[in-house]
Amino acid sequence: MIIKYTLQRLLMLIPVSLSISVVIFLVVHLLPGDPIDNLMRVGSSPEDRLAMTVKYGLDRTLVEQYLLWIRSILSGDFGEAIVLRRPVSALIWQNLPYSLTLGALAFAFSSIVGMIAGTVSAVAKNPVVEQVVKAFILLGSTVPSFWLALLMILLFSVTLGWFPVSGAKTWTALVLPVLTIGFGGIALVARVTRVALVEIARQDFVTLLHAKGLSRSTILFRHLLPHAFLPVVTILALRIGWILGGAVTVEFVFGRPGLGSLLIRALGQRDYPVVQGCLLMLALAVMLGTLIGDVAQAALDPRVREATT
Amino acid sequence: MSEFLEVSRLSKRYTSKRGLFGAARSMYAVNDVSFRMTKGRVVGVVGESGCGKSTLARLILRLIEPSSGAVRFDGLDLLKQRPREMRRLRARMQMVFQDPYSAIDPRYTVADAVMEPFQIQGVRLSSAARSDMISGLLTMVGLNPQTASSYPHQLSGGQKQRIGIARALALKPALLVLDEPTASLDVSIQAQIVGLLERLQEEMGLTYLFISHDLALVKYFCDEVLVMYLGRVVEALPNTDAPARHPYTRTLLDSTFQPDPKLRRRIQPLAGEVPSPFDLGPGCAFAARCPRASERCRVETPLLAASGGGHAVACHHPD
Amino acid sequence: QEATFALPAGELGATSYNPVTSSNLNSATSLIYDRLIEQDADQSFHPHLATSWQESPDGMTWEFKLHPGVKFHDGEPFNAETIAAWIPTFAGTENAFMVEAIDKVVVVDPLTIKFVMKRPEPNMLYNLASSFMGVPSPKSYKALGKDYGVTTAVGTGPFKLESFSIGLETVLVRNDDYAWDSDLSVNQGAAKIAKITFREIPDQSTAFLELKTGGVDVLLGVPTDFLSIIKSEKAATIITMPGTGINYMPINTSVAPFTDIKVRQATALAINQKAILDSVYAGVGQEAHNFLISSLPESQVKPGLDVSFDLAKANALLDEAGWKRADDGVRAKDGQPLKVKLFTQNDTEFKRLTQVVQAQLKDIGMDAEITVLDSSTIRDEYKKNNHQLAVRGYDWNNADILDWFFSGARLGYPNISMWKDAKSDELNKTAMTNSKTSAERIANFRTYHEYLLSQFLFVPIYQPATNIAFNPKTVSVPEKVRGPRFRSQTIMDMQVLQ
Amino acid sequence: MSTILKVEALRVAIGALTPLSSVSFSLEKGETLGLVGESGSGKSLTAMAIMGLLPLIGGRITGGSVVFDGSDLTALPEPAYRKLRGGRIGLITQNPMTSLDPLKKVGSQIDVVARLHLGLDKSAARNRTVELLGELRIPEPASIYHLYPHQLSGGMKQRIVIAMALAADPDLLIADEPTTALDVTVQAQIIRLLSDLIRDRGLSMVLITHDMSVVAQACDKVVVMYAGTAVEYGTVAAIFDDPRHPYTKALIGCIPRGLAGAQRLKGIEGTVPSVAHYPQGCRFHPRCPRAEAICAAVSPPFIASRDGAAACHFAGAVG
Amino acid sequence: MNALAQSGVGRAFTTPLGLFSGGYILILLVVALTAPWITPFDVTIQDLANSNAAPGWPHLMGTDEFGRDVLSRVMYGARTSLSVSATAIGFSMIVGMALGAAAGYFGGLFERAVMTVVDLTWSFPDILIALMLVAIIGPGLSSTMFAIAVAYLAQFTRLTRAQIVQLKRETFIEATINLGATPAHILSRHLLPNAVAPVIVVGMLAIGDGIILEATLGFFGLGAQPPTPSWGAMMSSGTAQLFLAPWVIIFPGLVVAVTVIAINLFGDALIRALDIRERLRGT
Ligand SMILES: Nc1ncnc2c1ncn2[C@@H]1O[C@H](COP(=O)(O)OP(=O)(O)OP(=O)(O)O)[C@@H](O)[C@H]1O
Ligand SMILES: Nc1ncnc2c1ncn2[C@@H]1O[C@H](COP(=O)(O)OP(=O)(O)OP(=O)(O)O)[C@@H](O)[C@H]1O
Ligand SMILES: [Mg+2]
Ligand SMILES: [Mg+2]
Ligand code: NI
Repeated sequence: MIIKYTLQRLLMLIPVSLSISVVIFLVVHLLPGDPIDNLMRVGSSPEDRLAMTVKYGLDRTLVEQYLLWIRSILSGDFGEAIVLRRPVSALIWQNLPYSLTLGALAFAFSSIVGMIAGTVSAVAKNPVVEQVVKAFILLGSTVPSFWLALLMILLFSVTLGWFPVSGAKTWTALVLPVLTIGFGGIALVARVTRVALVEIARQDFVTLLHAKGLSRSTILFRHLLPHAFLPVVTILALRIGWILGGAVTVEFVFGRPGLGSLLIRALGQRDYPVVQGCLLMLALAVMLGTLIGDVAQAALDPRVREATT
Repeated sequence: MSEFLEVSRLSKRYTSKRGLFGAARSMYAVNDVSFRMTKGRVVGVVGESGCGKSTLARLILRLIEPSSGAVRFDGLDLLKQRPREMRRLRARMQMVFQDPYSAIDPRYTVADAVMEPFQIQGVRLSSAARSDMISGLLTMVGLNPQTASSYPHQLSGGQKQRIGIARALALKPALLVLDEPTASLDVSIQAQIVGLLERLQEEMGLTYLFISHDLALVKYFCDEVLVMYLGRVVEALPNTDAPARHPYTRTLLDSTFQPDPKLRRRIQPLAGEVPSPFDLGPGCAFAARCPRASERCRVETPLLAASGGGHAVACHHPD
Repeated sequence: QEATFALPAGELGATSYNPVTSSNLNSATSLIYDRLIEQDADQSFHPHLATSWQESPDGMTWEFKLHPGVKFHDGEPFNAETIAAWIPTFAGTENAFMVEAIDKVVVVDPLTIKFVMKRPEPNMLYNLASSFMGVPSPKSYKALGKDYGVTTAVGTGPFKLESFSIGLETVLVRNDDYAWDSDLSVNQGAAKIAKITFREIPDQSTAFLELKTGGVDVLLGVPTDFLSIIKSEKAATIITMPGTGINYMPINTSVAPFTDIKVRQATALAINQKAILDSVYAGVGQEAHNFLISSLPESQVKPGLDVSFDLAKANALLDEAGWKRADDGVRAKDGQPLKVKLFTQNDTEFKRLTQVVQAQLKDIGMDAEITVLDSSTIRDEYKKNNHQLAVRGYDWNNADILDWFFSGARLGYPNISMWKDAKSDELNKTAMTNSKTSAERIANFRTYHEYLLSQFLFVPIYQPATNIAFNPKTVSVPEKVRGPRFRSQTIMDMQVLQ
Repeated sequence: MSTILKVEALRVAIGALTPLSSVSFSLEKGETLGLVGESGSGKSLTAMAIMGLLPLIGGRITGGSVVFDGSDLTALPEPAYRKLRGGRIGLITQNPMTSLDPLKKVGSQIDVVARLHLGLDKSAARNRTVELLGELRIPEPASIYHLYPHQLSGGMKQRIVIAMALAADPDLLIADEPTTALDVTVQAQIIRLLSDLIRDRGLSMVLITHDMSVVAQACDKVVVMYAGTAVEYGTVAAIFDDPRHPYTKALIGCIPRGLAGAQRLKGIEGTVPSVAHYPQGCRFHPRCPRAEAICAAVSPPFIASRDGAAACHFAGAVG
Repeated sequence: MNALAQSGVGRAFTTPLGLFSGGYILILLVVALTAPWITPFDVTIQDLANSNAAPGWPHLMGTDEFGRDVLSRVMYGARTSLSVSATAIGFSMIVGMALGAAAGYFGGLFERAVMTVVDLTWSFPDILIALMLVAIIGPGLSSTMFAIAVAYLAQFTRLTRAQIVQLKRETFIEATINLGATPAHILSRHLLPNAVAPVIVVGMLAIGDGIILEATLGFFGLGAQPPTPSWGAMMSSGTAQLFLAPWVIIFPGLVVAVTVIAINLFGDALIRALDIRERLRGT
C-alpha cells in the first residue's frame, strides 16, 4: 500500500515540478543584469559580446529559452553553466556531498539534542532545570549564525585550538559548522518535542500505563517518545530544503563548498542555468521531504498507515 | 393541526479515505429517512452514537446539503430556496446544539451572543429595547439578567446551554431542533434544562424535534419517537406508550437500567458489534445482532411499513 | 616541504584549470602552466617558453624562438607543433579575442614559430603573458575534452596538479624535471617547495584566523581592513607590492548636473586622495591622480592634467556654475538641491571608501546618497543609465583599459561615464588600431589619456597595493617580488622553513 | 468477609486547593462499591489517590488513610506501589477511545502487565492474553491480538482495557466510569461482563459512575459524593429506599422514569461550585431546599442510619 | 482588540520574566522612537582621528572604523532594525491572514493551491528567498522588508488557515450560520477575531527572527544602506574589525541576542496570559 501510494505521489511531482520550473525560470530571468558581462574581459569587443549572447541563446524570447531549458531537463540534462563553464549537474554533484554531510550531521545534532532538551524540559519538575534548558534552547536561535560562527572560531579554534578554523577535508573541520547550524535547529525540535510530550502526557492512556505499574522511564521511552517522534519527523522532513541550501552563511564563514554557496555565487554572476538547476533541485528536495515526512509518519503511526485487516 | 415539517426520502452520503493510503469508501450517515411533524408536537429521535441523528438535524435545517431527498417546511421546499431566502427563513427554524461549551463565541459577552440573532437578521433595536430584550430573554431561560456582561468561560455548562436556548428562541422560531441538548451535562442540570424546555414548549406552543440517545429521556419528554439505527429509521412510535415492535428498539429498552435496585435486569447477551457503517451490504443492518434474524434479513432490506395507528416498523419479523 | 596558500577573494570559485575556455583562473594556474612570455612588475616583458621574439616593422608577423628541451607533465615534448595546435583551440571560446589578430600559425622549424597577423597587434606580448595563455599539453587537452582542467590539467609548469576539489582546495606537487625557469626567478631549477595547497576561504576574517593558527602559511591578497591587525600579529609578515588597478569614481556625463564640465571638475577636485590613503588604507598603496597605474608609461601625462584635491577651487567652480550653498550646507540651483546618487559595490572595502567619499562630497555642498548594489545589478543600472556617481575599481595593467571604459561603442557598461565624443573616439581608434609598434602605441594612448583627463570623466582616488601576508616561521619569501602579481616567479624562490 | 479496602477521612490537595476531603468508605472482598456523584465531585481523584497516581497531576494525600488488604498505602514507597498497581489493583478508565496507546498493538499492551507482574515470558504472556480475551467474550481473540486500537470499536477497546486490568489477576478493580462513553447497548454488555467477573473471580470492585441507574443495577454499596466530599454512604437498598441526604434524594429525582407527565423533572437549582469556591459549612447548602442557618456555618458530621450514614444536619430527622 | 486580549497583554507583565522582557522591549521601543534626539553622538558624522577607540569614556561601547560612536549607532540601529522587522512582519501578517483565512474558509482547490505554494516557500531557506528577492528588487531597506515579509508569509498563512479550519468546526460557527449569517459576517465577526491573537503572538516572535534575517542580509552586504546604522549592517562591517575592534561586532550582536530572547520570553508570557497554547499547536 505504502509503495503504491509513494509511487502515486512521485508521479504527482512531475506536474508540480513543471509549474515550479516556470516560476523558477521567470524569477531567475527577472534578475537585473546578465551572465555575459561576467565572461567579457578587457580587450573583447562589443561584437564578441553579441556573439556570446547568441551562443548562449540569450537573444531568444523567454518562451523559447524556457522550452529549450525544460526540454534539456526532461532529457536529464541540466545544461551547461555559462560563467562557471561546467555542466550544471557536475557542479551540483560536486557540491552536494558537502551540503549533505554538513546538513545530515547538523540535522542529527539538532534532532538528538533538541529531543533531549525538549524531553527534559517537558519532564523536569524542577523549574530551574526547565529555565536552564530553555535558555540553552534559545541560545542558538537568537543570534545570527555568522556571529555565532565567528565567536565559536575565536573560542574553539583560536583560543583553545581544538578544531581547525575552516576547511572541509577533515572531520574535525565539521564540528564547528555542525554546531553552528545545529544550534539553530535545536529550538525548533525541542519546542515540538516538548509540546508533543506535554500533550500526550495528558492522555488517559498514560494514566493507564502508570496504573499498569510500568516505571516512569519505560513509559517515557517506550510510549511517550515514539509519539513525540511523529511531529519531529514531519517538521524535520519539511526542512530538507534548509539542510541543502540554508547553510550559506556557515559555508561562507567556514570556507566550505556547498549547494548554498554554489547558488549564491551563481546568483551573483547571473549564471542562469546553475541558478535554475540548483533551485529546481531544492524544490524537488523539498517536495520529496514532504513525501518522506508523510511516509515516515505512516511508518510510525498505524492510524495513518491504516493496515488492512 | 397542519403538516408543518415533511421530510421525504432524505439521504446523506459521505465518502472518505481509509487512512492515508487506503481507497475511498462511502457510507450513508442518513439513509432514506421520511417522516412528518405536526405543529406543536414533540418528536423524539433516539439511536446510538453515530447512527446519524445530528446529520439528520443538520439536513433538516439545511446546514448541510443532502445527497438526495427533500425537506418541506411550512409548505416551502427548503432545498429550492436561494441563499438569501434561506438565510431569512432560518429565523423560523432554530437549533440547540449538543455541545454547549463551544456553542458561544468565546469573545462574545452573553448580551452580544443573545443579541446576535437580531443583528444578523437585520432587526434594529433601540438601546432601551435592546436591554429589555436581553433581560427578557435571559429571564425566560431562567438566568439572572446580570449575567449579560459575562463571558462564556465564566459560565457553567448548564448556563451556557440556557444561553444557547435563548439565542435559538430570540427570533421566535416555529421549529426548534434540539440535538442532545443535555448530553454533556450533569443529571441535575439535565433535569433543569428538560424542565425549562417543557415549560417553554407549553408557553410558546413550540414544535420540537428532540434528539437523544437516552430512550428513557425521550420517552419521558416526547409525543412521538423515531428510532434510528445506522442511518435508517427502524421504528416510528406514534406515542410513547406504544409497545416496541422492532428487535432493536427492544434491545435498547432492555439495555436501559432502572434507578431502583429492586428492578435489576438480567442482561441478555447481545451477539456481535455495531457493524461498520461503511459500504454496508444489502439486508437489515441489525441482522448481525438480531436474535430473530433470518436468511431474508441478510439479503433484503426491510422497509419502514406502517401498521395501525401510525406505528411503523422496518423489520421482516416484527413483534 | 609543504605550504598552504589561501587564494585572494577575487580568485575564488574557479571551476576548471582549462586556460583556453575558462573565464576565471587563479594563481595555481601560473604554476601548472608556463607562458611564452612573462611580464615583470615594471610591465616589461621577459622570455620564458619563448626565448626570443621578433615583430616585423609593419606589425604583420611575429616570430618566436622556443625553449628547447621543454616537456609537459605527461611526457609530451613542447615545440612549434604544440603552438600550432594550441592557438586554434581558442576559436569560439570567450578567450578568442586574445588571439583574434593572429591569422595563422606557421611552423618554421621545430623550435621556431611564426604568427601571421590579420592586423597589427601592439598588445601581442601583453596577451601572451596573461594566465589564459598558459600552454596546455595538446595531447591531454584533446584526449580529455570537457573534463580537461577538472580532473587533470597538464602543462609544462613547475608544479603538477595533484587534486582539485572545486570550491575547496587545489593541491599541486613539484615537477622535479623543471629546468626552464624564466629569468624573473633566481632559482633556475625545480621548485623548492614540494607540495602546495591552495585553499579557497571566502570570509576574510576566517582566512586571517587560519594564518594566525597555522592553517595556512600564505595569504595571497589581504584586504586593507586587515593590514593593521596583521601588522600587530607576530605570526605574520606582510609584503606590499604595487597593485595593478585603480579605484576611482566615474562621473555620468550624460545626466545633470554632470553635463556641466564645471560641476564634473569640482567633483573631481573635491576628493582628497591623501586623506583617503591615510584613513581608509592606512597609508598602504598610492594616491591615484589619473586613470592608469603608475608603472604604465601611458600614466606619465603632461603636468597639470593630473587630478588633485583642491577644495577652494572646487567650491569656486560650483559657485561659478550657479550652484549656491543653502543653509543646510547643500548647494542648490534653480531650487534644485545638489543631490546625487552614489553607487557602490557590495563589498566591505568599497562601502568604507564610499562612505568617506560621501563625507568629502559633503564639503563641496554635494549631498550624495549611497546605494549598494551587487556587481550584476550595478552593471544593469549603468546600462539603464540610472547612475550619477559610482565608486569602483578596476584591475588591469594595460592602457587599453582606457578603450574599455571610455570607448563610445560601449556606453552604459563599461563606459560608465557615458562618454561619447568625436575627438575622443578618434584618439581611441588611433591608439587601439593605428599603432603599429609598442612605442607608437604608448604615445597614442598617452594622448588619449590626456584628453580624457581634461574632460573630468572620473575622479581618480587610489592605487591599491597588493598585500601578501605569510607566516615567517614556516615560509620564506624573496625580498623582491617579481612579476605583476605574486605568482609563479616569486613562488619558485620561496622556501619552506622547518 | 474481610475488608479489602478501607478509605478513611481521605484528603487530597493539588497545589493550594483541596479538591477532596473527608472521603471514607470500606469495601469487603467480593463486593462492588459504587462511587457516584456529578462531574467534578472528586470521584476520579479518589481513584487516583487509591492508585497512588496523584503525583501525575501534581496532587498529594494530605490526610486520612487508604488501607489495602491490611497495609496503609499512603506511606508506601513508589517501587512497592508499582508492584501493586496493575498487579493487585487494576484500573479501568473512563474513555476507551484514549485509554490505549495508539501506536502499539493491543495484544502487547495487555502482555506487558503479565510479564511485569507475573514474570511470564513473551510467549506465555501472549497465550495468557489470548485466553483472557476469549474469557472476555471477544471473538477471534488471536487475531484481535494483532490489531491496533484504532481498528476496534469503543466497546471492544473497553474490553481490552478491562483485560489489561485483569491480566495480572488483581484482587481489586477500580473502574472509573467504564461505560460513560459507551452506547447503552454496549454499556449493558460491559456491566454484565464486569458483574460476571466479580462473581467468577471473587474480585472486589470500586465502580465509579455518575449514573444512579448503573449503581442500582450493579452495586452492593454506594458512596454518594458532592463537591469533593462524601455526603452519604450505605447499602444500595438503603440509599434508594431511604436516602437520608437531600442531595442523594434530589439526584435520584433527576432521573426521568416512566412516561411523560408522570412526574415533572425538577433538577436541582443552582450549579455545582468549583474547587476554589467550595462554600463554608455544608457544601450543598446553597442548593439545598432544606438548608437552614446552621448548614452555612457548620460542616455536618456523618449521622449513622440503618445501613449507612449521611453528612447532613437533618439526616436523623428525615424519613 | 477586545478587553480579553488587552487584559492578556497586561497579564503577560505580571510574571517576573514577562515583566523583565516586556520592560526591556518597551525601553527598546522608546529608544528606537526617540533615537534621533537621544543618541549621545551623531551616528553618521565621521571622526577618523578617533577610529576604533576601545569602550570607555565618552564612547561607552567604543567607536567604529570611522570614529562613530557604537552606542549611538546601536541605539539608532534599534530604530532601523526594529522598524524594518516590524513593518515587514506586520505586512506579512496582514497578507498571510488574508490568504490563510481565504484558504481556510473557502477550502477546495483554492486552498490546495495556496497551501502548496506556501508550504514550498516555507520549506525553502529564508536566507535564499531573501537573497533572491533582494537581487530582484535591488538593495535597500524596502527590499529587505519585502524579503522578510515574503520569507515569513508562509508561517502566517499556515497558522491562520489552521485556526480558521479549526474554528470552522466549532459549534458556534454552525450556530451562527443557522441564525442566517452571511459568510462576511462569519469571517469578520467570528473567524478572524478569534484567529487573530495567536497570529499576533507568532508575529511578535517572528519580529525576533526578522531582526536576525535582517542582520544576516546585512552580513551579505545587503539591507540598510550606509551610513544608516542597523544592527545587521554594523555586524557585517564589524566582521573585518573582529580582532582590532571586537566591540563593533560584539555589542550589536549582544543586543540582537538579548532583544530576540526578550521577544521570545515575552511571547511565551503572552501565550500563557492569553491562554492560546492549545491553538498554536501543530503550526
Ligand atoms: N462531515 C462528515 N464527513 C464524514 N462523515 C461524517 C461527517 N459527519 C458525520 N459523519 C459520519 O456520519 C455518521 C453519523 O454522524 P452523526 O454525527 O449524525 O451521528 P449522531 O447520531 O449524531 O452521533 P452522536 O450521538 O455521537 O452525536 C457517523 O458515523 C459520522 O462518522
Ligand atoms: N490536575 C488538577 N488540578 C487542579 N484541580 C484538579 C485537577 N484534577 C482535578 N481537579 C479538580 O478536582 C475536582 C475533582 O475532580 P475529579 O476528576 O475527581 O472529578 P470526577 O468526579 O471524576 O468528575 P467527572 O465525572 O467529570 O470525571 C474537580 O473540581 C477538578 O476541578
Ligand atoms: Mg450527534
Ligand atoms: Mg472522573
Ligand atoms: Ni520561513
